[in-house]
Amino acid sequence: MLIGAIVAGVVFGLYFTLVGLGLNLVFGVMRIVNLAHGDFLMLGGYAAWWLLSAFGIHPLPAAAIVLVVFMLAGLPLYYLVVPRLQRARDSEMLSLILFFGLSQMIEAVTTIVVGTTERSLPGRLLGIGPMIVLGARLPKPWVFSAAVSAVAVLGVYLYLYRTRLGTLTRAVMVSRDEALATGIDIHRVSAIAFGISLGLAGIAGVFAPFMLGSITPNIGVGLNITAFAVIVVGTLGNPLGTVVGGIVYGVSLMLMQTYFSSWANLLPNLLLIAVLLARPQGLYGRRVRLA
Amino acid sequence: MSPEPPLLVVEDLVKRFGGFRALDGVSFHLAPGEVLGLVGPNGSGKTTCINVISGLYPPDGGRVSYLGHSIGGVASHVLARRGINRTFQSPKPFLSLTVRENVLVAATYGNAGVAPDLDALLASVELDTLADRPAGELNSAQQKTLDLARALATSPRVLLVDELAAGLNPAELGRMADRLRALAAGGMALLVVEHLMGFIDRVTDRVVVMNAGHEFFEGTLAAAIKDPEVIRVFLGGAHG
Amino acid sequence: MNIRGALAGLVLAASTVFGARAAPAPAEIKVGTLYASTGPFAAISMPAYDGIKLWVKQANAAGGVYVKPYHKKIPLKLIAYDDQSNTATAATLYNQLITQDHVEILISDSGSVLTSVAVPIAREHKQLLFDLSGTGAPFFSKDNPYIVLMSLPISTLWPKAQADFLNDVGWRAGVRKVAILYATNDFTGTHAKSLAGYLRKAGKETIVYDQGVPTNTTNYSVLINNIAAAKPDAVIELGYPGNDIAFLRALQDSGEKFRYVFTLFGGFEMHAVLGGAGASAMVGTFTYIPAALYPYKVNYGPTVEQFHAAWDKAYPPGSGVAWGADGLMGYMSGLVIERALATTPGMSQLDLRRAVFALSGKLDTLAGAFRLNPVGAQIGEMTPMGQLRADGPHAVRPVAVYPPALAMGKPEFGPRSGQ
Amino acid sequence: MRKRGLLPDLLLPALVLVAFGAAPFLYSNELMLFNFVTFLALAQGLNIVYGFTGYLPFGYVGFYGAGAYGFALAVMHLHAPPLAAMAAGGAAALVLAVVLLPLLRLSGAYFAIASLAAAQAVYEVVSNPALENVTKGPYGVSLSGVFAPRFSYFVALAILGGAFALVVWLRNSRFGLALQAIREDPVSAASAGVSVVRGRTIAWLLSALVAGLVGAAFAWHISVFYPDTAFDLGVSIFATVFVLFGGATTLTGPLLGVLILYGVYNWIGITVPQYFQFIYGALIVGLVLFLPNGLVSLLTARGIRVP
Repeated sequence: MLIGAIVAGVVFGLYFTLVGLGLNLVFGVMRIVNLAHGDFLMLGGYAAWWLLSAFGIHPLPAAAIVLVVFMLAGLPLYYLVVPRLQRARDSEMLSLILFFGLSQMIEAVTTIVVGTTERSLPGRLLGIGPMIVLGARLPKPWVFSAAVSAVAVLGVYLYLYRTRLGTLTRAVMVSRDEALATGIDIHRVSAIAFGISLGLAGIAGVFAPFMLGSITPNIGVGLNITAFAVIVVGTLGNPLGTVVGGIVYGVSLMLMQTYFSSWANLLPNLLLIAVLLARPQGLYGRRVRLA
Repeated sequence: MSPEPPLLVVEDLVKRFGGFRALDGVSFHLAPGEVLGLVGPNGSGKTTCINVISGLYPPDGGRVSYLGHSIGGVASHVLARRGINRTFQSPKPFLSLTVRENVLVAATYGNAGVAPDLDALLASVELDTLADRPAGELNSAQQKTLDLARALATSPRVLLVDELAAGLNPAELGRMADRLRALAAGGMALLVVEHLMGFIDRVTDRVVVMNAGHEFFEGTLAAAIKDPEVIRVFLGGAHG
Repeated sequence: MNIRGALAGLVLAASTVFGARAAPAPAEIKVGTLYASTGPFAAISMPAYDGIKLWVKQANAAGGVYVKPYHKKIPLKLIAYDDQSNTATAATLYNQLITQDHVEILISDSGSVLTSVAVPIAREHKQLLFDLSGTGAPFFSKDNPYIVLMSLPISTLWPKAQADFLNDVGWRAGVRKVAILYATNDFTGTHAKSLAGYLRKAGKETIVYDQGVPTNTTNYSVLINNIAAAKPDAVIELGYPGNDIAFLRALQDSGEKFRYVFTLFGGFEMHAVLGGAGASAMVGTFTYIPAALYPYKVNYGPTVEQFHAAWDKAYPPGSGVAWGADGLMGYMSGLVIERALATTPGMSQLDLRRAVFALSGKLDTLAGAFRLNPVGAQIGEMTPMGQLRADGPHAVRPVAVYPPALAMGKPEFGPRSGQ
Repeated sequence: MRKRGLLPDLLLPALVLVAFGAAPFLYSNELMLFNFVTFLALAQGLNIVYGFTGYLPFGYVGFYGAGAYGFALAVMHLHAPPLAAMAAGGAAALVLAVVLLPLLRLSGAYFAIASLAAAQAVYEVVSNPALENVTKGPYGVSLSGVFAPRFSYFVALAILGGAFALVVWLRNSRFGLALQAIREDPVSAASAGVSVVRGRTIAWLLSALVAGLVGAAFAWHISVFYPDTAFDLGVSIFATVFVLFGGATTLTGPLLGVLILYGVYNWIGITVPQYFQFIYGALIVGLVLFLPNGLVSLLTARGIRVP
């Protein structure tokens, strides 16, 4: 049972890395907290459901479609709200409130359009039955989702460290002011990062029905807390630290569910508070952010 | 020089940020009625020194004593009541409060004894006409003056002044220098960090020159500018 | 005739005369209810609300319902608010229905949670609460006459059918160890507890796993691993449709096999669960079967075929309104209320209560036998045990298997593990 | 010149208290009136911590829930009379606030989210089936023995009076000024002699106390409730939006927020909640972008003092 829980935790953690990755990218580049991240994820899930039920599109190509569409949608959204936000005195706090409002709007519109029935995708699309990994029996869709998550993380790594835009993005993450001074088009870099973030949320959403069991329009808020816990445990502003956060979260969640199942939901909350207070720079970083 | 025993004594003060030693064994002393200039290139630790003395950061080594008691690590608001106060390099007024309210807070909370007359205080720094305006509407020079007024409202015996002169026009500079001298004449001890050497020359009795976190010269400014080491540091340093 | 009888007759006559004068027949009978368009209870609330709407629509198409005190047919007016599965909102809205809309008939939202807040409010305002499906035992007490449970047996009684089945047929088939996994809400929590109580009382099967999880649980994979570690023969999962869907999917994905798997809504909201979990995850599982899913002889209201036709006409397949037990219960509660209005001695809330109680033991509707105990709890409408069989590759059909009197087929248990 | 504002500062709350004192005799949906009183008090309670220290606890509902359960536990286990149980509710919120004091070390956004996580954590504990013998776990509590809607309504009104009094005091006292100084700049507030930790702690505890007492009154008034009602994130959201909409640090702002937004909510929101949720969200977005200091800033920006 112990090995099973740990292996399942790593697999689950990889998926939650994907859930938190986009949120962290936006925080790193723009210093804003996108509280609507979970709602974009939810939209990704509904997009996959719609693509399957209306056109019979398999979740895998659906993920590619969602990635592109969400990335493109992110660009205008960025220019609409973010530059204006960043001129404000306390942009971190204001962004939190603004994106919370956006989250409410998205949830409302989704409810109006698709209703509140739980939607899920047939698990057989990603393979039926268990897969044996290191002696642990895991649902095939989990392994599949974790693999896609790993690919996405790798993609973000390659973007940040192997492309020119990625280098500029990292420069903005280190110091926005200095990047501005050296003539980097901050808004272009940020808008693209914002688009990528939404795209990542979208892919995570496509696999949400498999990992979470089902989706409803109101899963956004809970996912936001979890995603925030993951990136705080990893390192705020360091997208690759998210991997650490995701796996720590996944493994501890699975251990809790195995041995203290009724207390499992307490976990992300306690983890978040504990890490914020004890090691505010995250388990994998060195940024300080105390008052 | 002042015949009285020193109010403030700084010995071998150390402050580290991660691996960087911002203060690396600074020592100096300050007597009542004395104005001490703290000069040195950017990054030499002047502001950090003020931050540690005023209680913003606890020291990592060495000793700060005030009236014979160690005050290293004592919180800012306690020091303010005991008579140590400061201004900030970039002014930090309470933007949404009025000028008078800014000073009122300090007079109420930063005084161990009787608070000074606020109207007179504001008049003395030429902020009386702006008393009911929100601090956010003041220009940068006025905000710096407000910083000073707020510090004075706590009736300090030691005043740490961090680059008050920058941005003032020549007439304002002159008045500010006179003001600081008048404070010293009243028995207050002042530590002045400043880049403008003319201003330093006008207000200070002696200077301490810092580089890389510790002091290496102490004496009058006139002597300092003849010191080969000082010349080397300033010409070779980042300040230029 | 003695004096008391004479007095009673006088009072009755007076109340009829003056009552009629004081209150001429209203233009409409106001029926107030709540529904949850969102949240955890939407899955059971919306179909029930659709059922009530269907009843009101049909009644009004026939010129209204006959109301005895006025000797005429009066149209119904349905006033419904959305409580979004939130009990605080629901409390305010129940108050609104009673104090501002002055509804004659107050029907609670589906489920025990959204009913619970209505109980003290209805009692405070002396308004009879037609409790749709809030089966929580604490609602019913001798000192509160203002509640009557319309459908579903009270949750302390309901699980007896399953316990009997396991003790009888299950025991003979070799079921020895039972696991119970339930969602911790009034409905399934109480259900799980009394089921465990019945099993312990019988003293045959042992309960090797008994665990509650939050109702919003969507991920059952680890829980199923934990259950498998306890090596039970029978696994009983009690939750709302969302829980059942997630459980059945996770069970299929895990590859674990148990001899007996039970879900409550697999039968009660068969179509909704089918849409979420798929037929292959459901085939062979056990469930309760509502009367509408097996040939049940009714003496009041439509037959299965008639009801199905009416439902499909009002909510054509594909309209997103799933047909299941909750819709039926909403509709049938309406029919019982209609009959009560047709027989009530007066229009006071306690008169209505008397009228409903007078129907106890007399009605056999598609929801089952309508029987009330003295405090207003439903003790009829028992549901038989059923098993889901494949009906083509993408559908399942329920087969009643217990009690023998209602059985249409033999239960099929899974193979013994390790054999 | 501060004193000039005292009269309107006293008049406005008095007017509101009189109006809501008379309302139950004129309008029979008392629970709706109670909800208004609840949100008026919660909005002022949130105003204490947000308006005067700049800390916005998303998990403000945690204190409300702690108060509700403090009340319920005192009634269920100690058979306390309702007014004593009210005190227990307030005490429960205070204890939680003390436990969460370390959160005040965090800066704005982290504080907001950490407080939310804390409220969720308390909810998970209270609603845990393992604690069914203590809290009744997820099955909710029923306190029909102390059900007294009219009396508890006026108790809630008294709490609202207390919340108003606290805000009036903060707006017209040097301590309130010191808190605002902390909000503007903690470092220079400390050099002005203000104890930042002490100031924030007092504001935090007062704010928690208000929410705790309101939660206890809610438990008493409604008498049947579940952990997900007592810890409903919607309570935090509503209170936050009301304060932001009207404008913090004033008495008028949160008041306007509740009367307008909650009024509209009860008027149209209950029939079409999704549209209302959408409008709420849009309002938040619009306010942050165009009017970050709320409705009253239309006046205060022109130098007009608003009570």
